[in-house]
Amino acid sequence: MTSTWPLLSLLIWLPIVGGALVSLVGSERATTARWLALAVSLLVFLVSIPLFTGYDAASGTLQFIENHVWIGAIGANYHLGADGISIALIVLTTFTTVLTLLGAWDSVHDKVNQYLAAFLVLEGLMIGVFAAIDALLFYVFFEGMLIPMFIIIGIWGGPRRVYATLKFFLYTFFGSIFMLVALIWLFLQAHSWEIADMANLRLSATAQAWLFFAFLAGFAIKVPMWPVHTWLPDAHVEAPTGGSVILAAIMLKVGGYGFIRFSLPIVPDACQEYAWFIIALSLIAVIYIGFVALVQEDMKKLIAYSSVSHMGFVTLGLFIAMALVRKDGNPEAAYLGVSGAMVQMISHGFVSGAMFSCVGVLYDRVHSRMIKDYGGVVNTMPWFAALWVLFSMANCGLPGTSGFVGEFMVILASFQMNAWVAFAAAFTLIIGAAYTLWLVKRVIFGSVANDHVAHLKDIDGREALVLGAFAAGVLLVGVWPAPLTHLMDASVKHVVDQLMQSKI
Amino acid sequence: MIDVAHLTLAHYIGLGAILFCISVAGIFINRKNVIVLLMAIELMLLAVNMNFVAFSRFLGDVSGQIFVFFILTVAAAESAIGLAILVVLFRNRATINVGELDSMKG
Amino acid sequence: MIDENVLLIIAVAPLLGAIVAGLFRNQIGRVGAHSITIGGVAVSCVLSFYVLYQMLWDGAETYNQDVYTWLQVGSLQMHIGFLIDRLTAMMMVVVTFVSLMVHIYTIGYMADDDGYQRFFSYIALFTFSMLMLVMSNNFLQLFFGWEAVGLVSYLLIGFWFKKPSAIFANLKAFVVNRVGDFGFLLGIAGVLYFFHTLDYKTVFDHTDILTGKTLELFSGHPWSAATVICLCLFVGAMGKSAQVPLHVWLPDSMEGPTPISALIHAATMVTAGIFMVARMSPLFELSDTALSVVLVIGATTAFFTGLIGIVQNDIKRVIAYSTLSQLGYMTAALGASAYSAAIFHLMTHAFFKALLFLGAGSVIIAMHHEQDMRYMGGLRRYMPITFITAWIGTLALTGMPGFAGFYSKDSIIEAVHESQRWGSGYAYGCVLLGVFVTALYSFRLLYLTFHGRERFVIEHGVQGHDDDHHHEPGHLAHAPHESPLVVTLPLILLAIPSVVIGAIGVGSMLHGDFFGEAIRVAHEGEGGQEFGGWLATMLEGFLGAPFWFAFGGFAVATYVYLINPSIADRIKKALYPLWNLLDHKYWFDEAYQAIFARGSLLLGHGLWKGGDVGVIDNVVIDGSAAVVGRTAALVRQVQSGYLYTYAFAMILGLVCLLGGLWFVMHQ
Amino acid sequence: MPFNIHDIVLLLPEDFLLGAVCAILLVDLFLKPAQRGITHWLSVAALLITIALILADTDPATIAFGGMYVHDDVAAVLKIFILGTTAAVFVYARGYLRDRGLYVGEFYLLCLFATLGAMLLVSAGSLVMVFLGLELLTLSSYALVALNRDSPLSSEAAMKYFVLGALASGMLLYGMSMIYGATGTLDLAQIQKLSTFVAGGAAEHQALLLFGLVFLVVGIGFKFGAAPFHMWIPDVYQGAPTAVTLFIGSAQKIAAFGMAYRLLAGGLDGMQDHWREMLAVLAVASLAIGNVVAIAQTNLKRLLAYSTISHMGFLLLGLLNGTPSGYAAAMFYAIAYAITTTVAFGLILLLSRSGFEAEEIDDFKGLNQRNPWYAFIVMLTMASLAGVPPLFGFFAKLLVLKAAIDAGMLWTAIVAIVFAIIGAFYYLRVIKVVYFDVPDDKTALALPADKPFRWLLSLNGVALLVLGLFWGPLIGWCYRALGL
Amino acid sequence: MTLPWDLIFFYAFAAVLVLAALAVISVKNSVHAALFLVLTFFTSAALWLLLQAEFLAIALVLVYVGAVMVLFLFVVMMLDVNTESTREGFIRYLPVGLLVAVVMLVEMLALIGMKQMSALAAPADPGGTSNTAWLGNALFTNYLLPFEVAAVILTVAIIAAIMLTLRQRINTRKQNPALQVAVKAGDRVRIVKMASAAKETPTP
Repeated sequence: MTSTWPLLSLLIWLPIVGGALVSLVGSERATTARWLALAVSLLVFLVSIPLFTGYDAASGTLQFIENHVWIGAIGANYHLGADGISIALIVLTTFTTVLTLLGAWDSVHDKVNQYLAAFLVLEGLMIGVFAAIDALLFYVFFEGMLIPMFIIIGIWGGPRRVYATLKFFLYTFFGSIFMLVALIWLFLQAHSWEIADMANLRLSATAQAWLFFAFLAGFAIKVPMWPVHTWLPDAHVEAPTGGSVILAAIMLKVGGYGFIRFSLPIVPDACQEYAWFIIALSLIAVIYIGFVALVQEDMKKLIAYSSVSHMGFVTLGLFIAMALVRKDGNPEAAYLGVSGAMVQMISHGFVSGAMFSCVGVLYDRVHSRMIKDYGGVVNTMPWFAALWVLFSMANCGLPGTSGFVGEFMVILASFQMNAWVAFAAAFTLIIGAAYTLWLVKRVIFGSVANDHVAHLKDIDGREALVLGAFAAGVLLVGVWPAPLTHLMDASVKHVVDQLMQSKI
Repeated sequence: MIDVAHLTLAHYIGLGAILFCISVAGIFINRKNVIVLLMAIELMLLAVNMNFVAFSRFLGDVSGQIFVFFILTVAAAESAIGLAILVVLFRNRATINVGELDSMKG
Repeated sequence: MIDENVLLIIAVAPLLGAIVAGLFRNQIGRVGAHSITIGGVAVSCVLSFYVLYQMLWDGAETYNQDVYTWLQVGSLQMHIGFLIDRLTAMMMVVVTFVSLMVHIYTIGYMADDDGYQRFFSYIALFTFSMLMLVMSNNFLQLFFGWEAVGLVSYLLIGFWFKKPSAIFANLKAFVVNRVGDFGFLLGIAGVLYFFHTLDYKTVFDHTDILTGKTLELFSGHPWSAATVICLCLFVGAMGKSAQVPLHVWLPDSMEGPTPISALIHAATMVTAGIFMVARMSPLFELSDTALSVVLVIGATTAFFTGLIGIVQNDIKRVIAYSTLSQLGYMTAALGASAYSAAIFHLMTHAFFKALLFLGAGSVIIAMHHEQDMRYMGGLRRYMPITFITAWIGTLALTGMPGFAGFYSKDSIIEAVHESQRWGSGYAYGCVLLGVFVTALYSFRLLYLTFHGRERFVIEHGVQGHDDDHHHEPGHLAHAPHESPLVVTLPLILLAIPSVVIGAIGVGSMLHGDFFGEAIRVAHEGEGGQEFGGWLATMLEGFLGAPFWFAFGGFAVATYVYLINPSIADRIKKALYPLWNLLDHKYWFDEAYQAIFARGSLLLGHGLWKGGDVGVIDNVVIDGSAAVVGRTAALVRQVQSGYLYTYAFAMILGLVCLLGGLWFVMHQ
Repeated sequence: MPFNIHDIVLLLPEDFLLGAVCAILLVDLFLKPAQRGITHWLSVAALLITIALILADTDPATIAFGGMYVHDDVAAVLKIFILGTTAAVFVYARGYLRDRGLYVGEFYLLCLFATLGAMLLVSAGSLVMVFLGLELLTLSSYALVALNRDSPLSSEAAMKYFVLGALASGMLLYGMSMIYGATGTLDLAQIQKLSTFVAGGAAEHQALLLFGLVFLVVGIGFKFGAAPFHMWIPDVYQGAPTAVTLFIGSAQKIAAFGMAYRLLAGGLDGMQDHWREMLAVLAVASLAIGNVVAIAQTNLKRLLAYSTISHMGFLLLGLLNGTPSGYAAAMFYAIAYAITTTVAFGLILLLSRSGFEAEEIDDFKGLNQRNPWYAFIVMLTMASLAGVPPLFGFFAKLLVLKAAIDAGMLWTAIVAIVFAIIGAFYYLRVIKVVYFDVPDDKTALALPADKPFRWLLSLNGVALLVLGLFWGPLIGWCYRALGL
Repeated sequence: MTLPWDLIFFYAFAAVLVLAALAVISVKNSVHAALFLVLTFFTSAALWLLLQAEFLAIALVLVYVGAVMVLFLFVVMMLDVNTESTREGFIRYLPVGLLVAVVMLVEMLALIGMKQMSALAAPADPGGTSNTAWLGNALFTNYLLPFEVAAVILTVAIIAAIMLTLRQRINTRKQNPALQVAVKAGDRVRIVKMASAAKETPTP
């Protein structure tokens, strides 16, 4: 593209190499490792900015292309490229990683270098997922992410970490391996690993159905959709703060991104055929999980469930679009749905990341995630309380915060398909407010509950910086989402237009 | 219908098959000492040899009998090693009863 | 011509105040906080008057411009922008003026509260949100303001976050409001669906699109699209304007500081619903069904919530219920297509209800935060200004001819009376009886508070009157006294409009073409008899039924609570079932608590333990793992360690392969 | 036909190795135990030189000794890796053997003879050569398993291995006799011609050939250790000295592939439709049994044994594709597996000290805290075995799955991945033990003295990652070997 | 017509062969089993003679009966395995074993396709020359490589057998003839010269 630098490769390999270096620092020189890791992540973030600025949003095409032969024998290429959708997610990744490293600055004391290295490697792999446009390459990154996360949860996690991390790994492995078979099959049809070539295939209805469910297995678990979500609460509860943040803020997005990149373009007819199914699951996620979140006693678990509920909007938006574009021939609303889903992903990245960071702030002080151990935090941590309330409001979709935008768009879009779907989706306004604000009431408000809370120190500069940055993101997207949607608009159009014509 | 009136290939192959089955049965129904297993193996090789010789004769091709030659050689070597292992086993376990060789299982 | 910058300043000035007072609370201190916020609000108040002036006298035409594009997807654009017509201008004035009053008042009221700066930043923020709401030129921004004021109300009800009741009330308020917003959002979605835009002007100019359009919500039963949309929107209004059955949050919201009750829960925010429906009049006019619903609900609220006010003892709660009832009146007016009347009442009510609340607040200060009227009485000697202003407010509220309330309420009753809609008969009965009830509880309040003998004890020599919650009820550290100027000044300033605004406004607003295009009515059936000036109307008022109903209320109240107080208890005993019903507010709270709150908790628990943990995790996930493990334990038995087993396995394999081959060959 | 001298040249690697072995045999006789190092390095050198010879020779694909010996690229590639892994085995085994008084010349001699057998096997052009090569390989292996003469386990394992192995080779021979009877020749090339011809013919002509084929498949299955002919694997892996297990587990699998390639792809190409079905059955059985039973294991060697069984299932998936690309996939898989498993057993050797076999999984507890680097290698190995990208093992799996799906046997692929998920569990369990558990004894890991071992192991472990990222050349090599 | 002697001989030897084989796997005493195995080999050698495979017949007898079976017997004798307590379960597993064996036999016979085999008659005199020459020619031309390999295999067998069984015992007393030859008288006897005691001479 315009830039002569291989930006995407840089973004992928810089953190991985950095991670290797950090791990070499050695576990006894923790501070050095921290600064080095922070420096690397900052550098990566800076490198990712040209992506944002240099991207020509008017044409929604893939840009910053890099294409080298990888494995000639089976026609796999090292083929990178990014359109508005990926760029948004990549920048989110780099941004969040910086904040994560900063936020978990001294929450970990054991084998710090390995911890930070794992994070940096993870970052590189996630960027790779968003940048790869060669299916095999995508899959490699997609699966590769599991190992660092597995380690992060397993080593630095809570008491039931082993169960949680094994569950996480096997669950995701289970889904993605079916996707692998689908990809191989597609490769044998298309004789190429290029996603684009796969999208150009003509596929029979049955073939599409099989592929659809294979992809579904892969991505639904990542998102995660009901009923394959149960790994998420465990993983979140046991993971260290940083792990939870990355997991919620970015790794879940991979699922939604996968739907956009694979399911929609490659098997549109099957997507349309089974849109009702996904929509149903999404609505169940929104409502069912909302109720489940209501009764959680563990803050992290509550937020985890709310993540599931919010990600329900992503899948809802995508497949609403699917249903709209074919049945009603209403592309306008389809754009709304898809970009709604995208905005929801970005926003959820900020909000859930912020919420988990908040929990981390409390956990570092009190070493408990149980709601009952808190109460009246506002008395001792007013600034923290203010931010917490802000993020909670974003979490229950208050206008002016990013949480509102995505849900708003998706609900508007879904009404165009069916008023009842919108009705069910909009139910989140109530249930979401209920569980979030009840949490606020029990944790933040009230008079000081116990002397743990009484001795709390308000957030220091570092934490203020992290949470402040999240807050800035939340508010910016909430008050003026236009730049974000503009970035993705053309690409979204591109995606939706692909759905128009049948593949059969 | 099989012609039993004249000595044909079928007779030898059938015999080989019978021998083979006997040896196989010998290997897995016998609970006696390992030596008998080794003997059963020799029987099996004998069955194979029977086949080769017969085929070689009836096809009028030499290579079958050559093969038998090699089989005999190898069989000798094999039984030598087998018996050596047997001796070692007996030194260690003071038994060569098949039913007692189960220290590794599962 | 209205300048965009003026509007921007109007909107942003309070926001700036709020941000500064909020983020730099410690740096700028108390004085800084209140001066900057008051400054901001004052600016926007003045400018609002200027805008109104331009509208009315400079004949500036309607202003409708976008500020910036909030979102663009495909060809759909959503903007942030201003639509300034006379309706908006009037609302702006009301909001900023009352807000200003409350700001000033707060200096005194919150004088000894350590959340001083926070409070100011909140109410300034509220002013901003409310302005955004009323100035919006599209549904999106309306929803923005809508939720924003909800947020501030949430924060302010829970302002004293140590009070369990307060933080319960604010949660309740927010969630109940969310129920309304739920409908509202669906309404907006419907609008977008049919009009493909959220811009007021475009929508209102093409309302004919909706005619004949139907939505088949239940297969086979097509509903008129207009009805569906309007009902959805109205659900939102019910939430904000606390109409039955979503009214339960408003009384509890009195847990917040009194200035809030005055500003948010009486004058401005709660009337957002009324404003919205009036704004949407072009849509509502398309659906008689919707309007009938509005009418009935409004009337119901007007009467039945008023009844509750009679039995309340907390001075603020009485006023709260009166607010509910008045909101009911406005809603009923909307239902009767008397939008202008509704807005008119909204304005007058804003003034006198704010006045009443602030008065009550001043009483509460005097009584050291004692709110129970049973421990008051005879305060007129201690605090004359409050006393007088309270009377003015009460007269205005009860709609005594001449006072502000009279014109507005009278016209509402008139409109309902003349309405031909389904349910108008019932509605008329309700609003008429409502007048009686209003008078009854208003004067009861007045008598119990300011008249009669003193029912409180004054203990001398007890220090620290700032936190006297530790006293048993009715015991004061020292004698009550009139509040400082910062408190009384707003009372006076609000008392003036409470008297005159009706007379001033009635002409133009009700019978003139004040609102112009802002409010559209399908068939002009309103204000039947020709208008003969405010004096004439007032004199006619003395002959009208409403007046006599009001007078009846006044008389009963005077007898029961002033002349012969002992009778009150006897009445209570006589009508115990009724009293009990009212005392429990028709058991709304209990029912909601039992059904929705506890129900959803039970449901959540069931789904969690039963669904997630029970089925998905234990059965499917761990279950399958267990099955694999058991299989493994079983299969490894085959590896018996015996040579003959191994040999046997091999032979078996061979036999099976041979059998398979045999099978294949004999196909 | 009389042989010409050029045949010797074609066999130069084998000739050299044989000569070297004989030399070492003699040299070793006159060495004191203290000087055993000489034998060690001589053996390694012999292997490396042989590799060099193979790389050096540029002769085109041809046959020697009247078709007894096939000289082609497949053979060359397989030999190189057989020799390479064997060399690695020597380097890894040294310390272990020394600690246990097994540091004797016979170990090297037998390994070298076995290697020679493997080389002859993979380039066998006749049933006779297949048989002899196989026997040379297995007879040496029997003896190697019994190497530790004073260990009851070792000798018991040897006995089981011997009896079952003899049984298997008996069946193989029976099958060969039938093939011979059907075709009248032992030469694989001619058999291929005839089999393709017969395959076209009527059923009764095929009968004998198919009948023989079944026995051949059994023999091959045994060599691979594919279920239900896998029973010897766990016991032998556990009972044999770890060094020997390493040899049997790595190099011999490549040889097994060579054997299967020669017999099935070479000889009985015409019977493809039938042996593909059979292999599919074996593959599925192996995947199921290997992965499921491995979960119940606590002994790491046994666990790896069962994992071997499952991996052989995968390998067969590639084989049953029946086209050159499928063979290439299987070949790649065999090589990848050999390299990976070498690391795995190398790690066991690394941790086992004199008097302490690091066989139990729990012996790896908290390795990360004692030595992060080797913990990292353990992770790489296990992840590679589990088939997690971007590691070597994943791409091997990818290729065989592709081959299976390409062959229209999607169902086998599905079965394979389902069991791969189960399989992932026990590999993760090892990683879990290494990373998440606390070591029983906090003492720092006592590393073996010899640097070559540590360097090679590190290299070998990192190779799993590097080859995972840049596996193009290797697969390209395999493809070229099969003329793609 | 003359009797089909070859057929008669075949059936006779085959019968003995099968019975002996059955005996091998079923008799109690392993020495007896070994002897039955010898019988088996003899009879099969006879059968091969019927097939005019003289060389192999003789080789069989020499290699097996002469070498292998002696080795067997030697080992049997060396480890005097107690013959009782080794038959438990034999009867119990017999039925299933027989069943599988018979099933296998049936399958094999069915699959081999006896028909077209019985059609095939033996050619008169393969190779033209004597069987041994016939073999020898093939063995040292075409089958040279296998021949060498066979040699290697035998080497391996030797190495393995020795490695496994040979143990050098400590504190065994063995003579070293080389030293015995190299001994010199001086090593055995040492002649010690001693100065004789000096006698005192008396003075007169």
